[in-house]
Amino acid sequence: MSAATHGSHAGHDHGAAHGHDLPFWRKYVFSVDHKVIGVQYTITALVFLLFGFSLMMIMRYQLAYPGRPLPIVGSWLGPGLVNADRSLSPDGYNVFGAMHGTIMVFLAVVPLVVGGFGNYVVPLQIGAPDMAFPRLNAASYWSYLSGGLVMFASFFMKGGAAQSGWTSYAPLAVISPGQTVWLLGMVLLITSSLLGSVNFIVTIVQLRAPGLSFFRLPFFVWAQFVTAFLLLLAFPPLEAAAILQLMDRIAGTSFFMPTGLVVSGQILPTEALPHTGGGSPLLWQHLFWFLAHPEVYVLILPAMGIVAEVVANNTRKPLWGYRSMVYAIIFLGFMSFIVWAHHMFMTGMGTKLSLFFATTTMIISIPSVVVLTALILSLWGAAMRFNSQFLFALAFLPMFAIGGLTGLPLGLPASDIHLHDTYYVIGHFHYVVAPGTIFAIFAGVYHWYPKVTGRKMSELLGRVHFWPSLICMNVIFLPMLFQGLQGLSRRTYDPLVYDAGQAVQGWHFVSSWGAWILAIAQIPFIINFFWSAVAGKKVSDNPWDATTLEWAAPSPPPHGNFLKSVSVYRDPYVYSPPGRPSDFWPQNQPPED
Amino acid sequence: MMAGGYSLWLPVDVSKHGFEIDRLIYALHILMAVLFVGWGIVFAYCLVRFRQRPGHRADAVVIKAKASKYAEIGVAVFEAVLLLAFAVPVLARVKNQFPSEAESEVVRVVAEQFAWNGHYAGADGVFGRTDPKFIAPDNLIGLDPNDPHGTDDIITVNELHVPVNKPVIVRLSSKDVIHSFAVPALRVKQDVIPGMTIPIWFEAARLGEFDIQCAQLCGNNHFKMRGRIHIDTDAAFAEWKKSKAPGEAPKVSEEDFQL
Amino acid sequence: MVNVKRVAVLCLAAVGVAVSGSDVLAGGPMGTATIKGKAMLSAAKPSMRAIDMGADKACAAMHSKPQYPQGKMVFPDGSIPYAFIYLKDGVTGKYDTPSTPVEIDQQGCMYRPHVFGMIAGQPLLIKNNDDTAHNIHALPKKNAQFNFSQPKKGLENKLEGSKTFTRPEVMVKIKCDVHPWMSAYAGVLSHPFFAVSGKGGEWEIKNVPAGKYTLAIWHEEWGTMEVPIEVADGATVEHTFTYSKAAAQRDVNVREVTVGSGPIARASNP
Amino acid sequence: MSATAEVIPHTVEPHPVTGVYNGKFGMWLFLASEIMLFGALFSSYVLLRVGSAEWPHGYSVLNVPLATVNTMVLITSSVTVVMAWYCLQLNDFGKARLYLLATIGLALVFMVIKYIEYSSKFEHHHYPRTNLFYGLYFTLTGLHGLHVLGGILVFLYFVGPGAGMWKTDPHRYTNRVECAGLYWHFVDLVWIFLFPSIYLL
Repeated sequence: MSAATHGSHAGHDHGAAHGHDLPFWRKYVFSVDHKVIGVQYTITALVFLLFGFSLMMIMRYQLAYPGRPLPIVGSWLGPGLVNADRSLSPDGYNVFGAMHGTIMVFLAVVPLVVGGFGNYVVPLQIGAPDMAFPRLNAASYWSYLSGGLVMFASFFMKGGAAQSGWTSYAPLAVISPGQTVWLLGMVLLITSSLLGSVNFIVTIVQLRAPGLSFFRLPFFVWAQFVTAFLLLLAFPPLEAAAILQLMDRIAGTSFFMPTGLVVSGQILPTEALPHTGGGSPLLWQHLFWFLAHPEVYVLILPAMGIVAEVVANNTRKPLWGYRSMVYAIIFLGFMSFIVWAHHMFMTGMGTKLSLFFATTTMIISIPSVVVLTALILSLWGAAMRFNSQFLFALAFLPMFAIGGLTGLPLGLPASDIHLHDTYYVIGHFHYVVAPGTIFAIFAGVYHWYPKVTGRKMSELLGRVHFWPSLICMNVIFLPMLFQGLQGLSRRTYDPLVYDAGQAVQGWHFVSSWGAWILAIAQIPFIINFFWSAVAGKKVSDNPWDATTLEWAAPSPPPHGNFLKSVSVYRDPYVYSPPGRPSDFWPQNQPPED
Repeated sequence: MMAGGYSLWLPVDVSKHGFEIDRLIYALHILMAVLFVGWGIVFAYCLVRFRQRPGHRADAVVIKAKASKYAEIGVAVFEAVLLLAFAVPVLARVKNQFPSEAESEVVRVVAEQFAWNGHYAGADGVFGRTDPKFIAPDNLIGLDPNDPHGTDDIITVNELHVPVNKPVIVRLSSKDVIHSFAVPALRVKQDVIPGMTIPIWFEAARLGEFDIQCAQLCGNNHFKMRGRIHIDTDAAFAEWKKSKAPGEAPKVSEEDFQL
Repeated sequence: MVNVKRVAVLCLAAVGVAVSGSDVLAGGPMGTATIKGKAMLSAAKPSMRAIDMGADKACAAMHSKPQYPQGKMVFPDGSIPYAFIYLKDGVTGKYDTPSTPVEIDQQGCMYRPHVFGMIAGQPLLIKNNDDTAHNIHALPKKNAQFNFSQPKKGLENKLEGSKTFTRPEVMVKIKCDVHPWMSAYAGVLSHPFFAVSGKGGEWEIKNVPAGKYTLAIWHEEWGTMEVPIEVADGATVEHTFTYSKAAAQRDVNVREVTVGSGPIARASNP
Repeated sequence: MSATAEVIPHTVEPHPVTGVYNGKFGMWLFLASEIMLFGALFSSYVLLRVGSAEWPHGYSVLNVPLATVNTMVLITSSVTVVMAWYCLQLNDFGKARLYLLATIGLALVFMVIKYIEYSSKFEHHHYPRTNLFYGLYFTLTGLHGLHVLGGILVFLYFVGPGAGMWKTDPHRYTNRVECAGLYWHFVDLVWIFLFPSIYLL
């Protein structure tokens, strides 16, 4: 960039690189710069997001029109995935279902909010030149990409991709094709997450700019901090579970295989399934959900962080109850480790244990209510600026509210008897992650785009993107709640088989059309994303008149981020301070200014 | 057949305990609606009132919103009430307070990919021994032909009959993977875990024929794992049992041969 | 040279005549000898029940009379159908892989045919003639497994090349996971000298070249037996296989386990 | 002089508040996740063992004397790695290198003994699939063995291609050895839990 940057970076070694005198592939491909890695994460994850969504659109055709041959894509899919008449096969449905879940959670949303936004924004927001371990950061991305490619390649391998659901319950997963590759992919993804989380925690603790105390951290950084701890401590048990299941599959151990199984009329052990038994299918579920429940908060906490940033910036006032929000998410993080078995109420656990987990589940809902209430109260007395990112952040609030509230009937074991494993569950968590987290991701993209590119995205296209997306999200997911109340089991290839399915088949039709229109509604976003990078309106370093440190760096920030060292003098969101003419007071502006 | 249905709420309930579950679901949805509308009103008011416009500046002085604290406390109290007053008693009754076996109809259900095998004890009231080595197309649960208790046992596939107004105990087990025995109309759901026998119980209050669904992904034909449960009068139930009781071994003639 | 007579295995089966593989599958050195005989059971008949198709209305609707498990069928004179008889050892010629597929029909929720022979590499044509979903799950030991669904009537899958059974294996079990009573058995050989016993337990293997062989029989319920046999050109040799209890070796792994059962999950259980 | 150290604070010198440099902090966090990994595996072990009707005593089927020797080998290697770090602090690279080589040697001895143990199990047709006990035995000791192997590679790097850093940035080199030492102690600690729970109980 400028001479100043040049000077401050003289004498780089091979690892940390100059921004300008490196070959293309070192600068943009095998870079160790957190910003390049953040962008790599974002783009890779957006591609996987689209891919995961495409799988679902194919499944939605089968659900809307059971048994009808798939138009166009039917002829692209291999014989295992479609029937002879080119309609989606039951195996194909299960493959797509399992991979949709896996891709969306592990390859799209978490990499976007943590790998993408976390990488790009956290060092900037804390005034650091980079992550604490830049090369580890790159290793994390490449491990993620390898895991993603392994998952993707599994579609083309013998036996196909995994088809036992993203939860991979044993013994089904142990005896089903495609699972070994899935497990190998998971091990790579887990490794990536672990490397990333170590890096985030060290960065946030060690590399904060002078004056940036913990309670002056932007809420987004707090969210990433808690998230990193969840990833650090919750993923290893899944890794352990993956190792054990891998052993079950390739070494023939029986960790998750009980005694006395008769699979397809064959008494185990057989040559193909040499399991002698003695294991416990529930062990897998405990290990899996010990990760996967904190994983839910990994999906939602950074999203809350993004929304908080966008809300504070566009209401032009400080967040209401910043400290209580911070305490709430720390509490949320702790509690998320002792609620996992509420996913297992129907496994026949004793009532005492059920009640323990129901109680912790009710308790964990309180901090979520605190955060949501604080965000809504932050709107009070605001001077709202309705730009695209704020629209998405605003929409996040009621959508997340529906997602959170519908969790209550599932958290109580008695009402869960009727709703467990029905479409109600699907509606519930999709309200949290689709119009919840994914809207937050969109808000983040619109918000930080000028920082990354130096240009703004089109407001008009932003609105054309927002309104149909908001409507379609509800058209897709609200009917699922009705279907669930009727008692329709999830993962049902042909809903018409059941009475419950027939009673709510119309809603499948509605949901499916909602999904396809939602896909069309993403076209303006894709155009906006690429077109604005070259033709968007050029803007200043701080186009949103924001207070946090990332806006003190040039847009795009050079290698090393800041032109001169930054210090922090105040809380993160000093907007509209009384007695000052300007309606924002950046964190790094010295008071005597 | 009512393909294209647009049902909005719970299905018919034919069990004696189901109303308690339904009541809890009602109460929860009312709570959810109250909270959502409450938030929504504040939200909508803010959107209208606090827009950016010339001459309007955000009020950075933090409002003292006692309301939020009350709301949070209210939610916590309400959840506690739901948990203790509604959820706990239902759970205790459904899961723990089993009727005595003598007063109930006991059925074994052996799940497999992709069928529900029913097993009734027959006239002697004792279940025959089972062993995988006897599994055959006419003996899907592997009933031991040498066990005298088993000779009168009734075996069904995807078809259960139970008497109305009498407690029914279902002992669930699985041959292969995890299934989930779900009867929405009876508000019954229980995962079937291989290696375990898990009993559940219910009492039907109305006659009819309803779906048994598998609620846990169990393989490629998971969707096809549909059984029917018939709730019969005592007389009809006895009649059905009699009609299903195995009689003399059938005489096979060459007419029965088809390659 | 692939010289396949356009007589499907099924046509012969329909009239209940014993089926000789060499009659329909040629393509290698053929002889003029005939081996024929019967399959009989001298032991007590097994206990048997009619198949309960209540599971699927579409299945039950296709049958006016009860269906019996084929493996347990014994005719009044003690003869048994569905035995697979083949030349186990001694065949020296090389036989072409026919391109005509073996058809497996799912009809009335039963596999037709229930027992059949084929030459390794021969295509398999699997049809669903039922108004319900079927799942075809092959459980070979030496060949590749397959497991797929045919969720509606009229679907056909042709398995060829590496997808079909490419190695000799007696027998490969095929079953439907949706209708657990449905099963079929394929005897995969490298030559066409096999037969399946039919009415009266009769079977016949034609066009056998002169030589010494081991003749073997397989039956799903009663197990396997072998006998050395020698045939001369133009001769007809007869052999009756009789299963007594002693001869039957059931190919099952005997273990004392209750089906799908384990410790009762809860102490509060009645 | 490494530039990364210039740009990124606390790569070498400790953070004034936390009192550690980045690498050490990161290593502690990594070890926390490792504790969760082995913790989950140990929990699985306990759950499976408690749920089993019968379970062989480790001492009756496994080679306890060999494992005892291995325990001593691993503990000794923990001492040598501390000595290596100590010598680096005293600026004695030659001696430190010897201690590192000793650590590698001991780790290799550990692996060789492990190999002997495994092969005798295979000779007796005891495989992971044999029963749950052997499944856990091979999985847990195998995973631990992979950790030992990883440690060997890291130490080989320090005495081999990575040794150049001693000349350019001795402080950082010392820190690296310290971090690797922390990891090595953890690997040792896991063995100290594994040994009694699998071999002796």
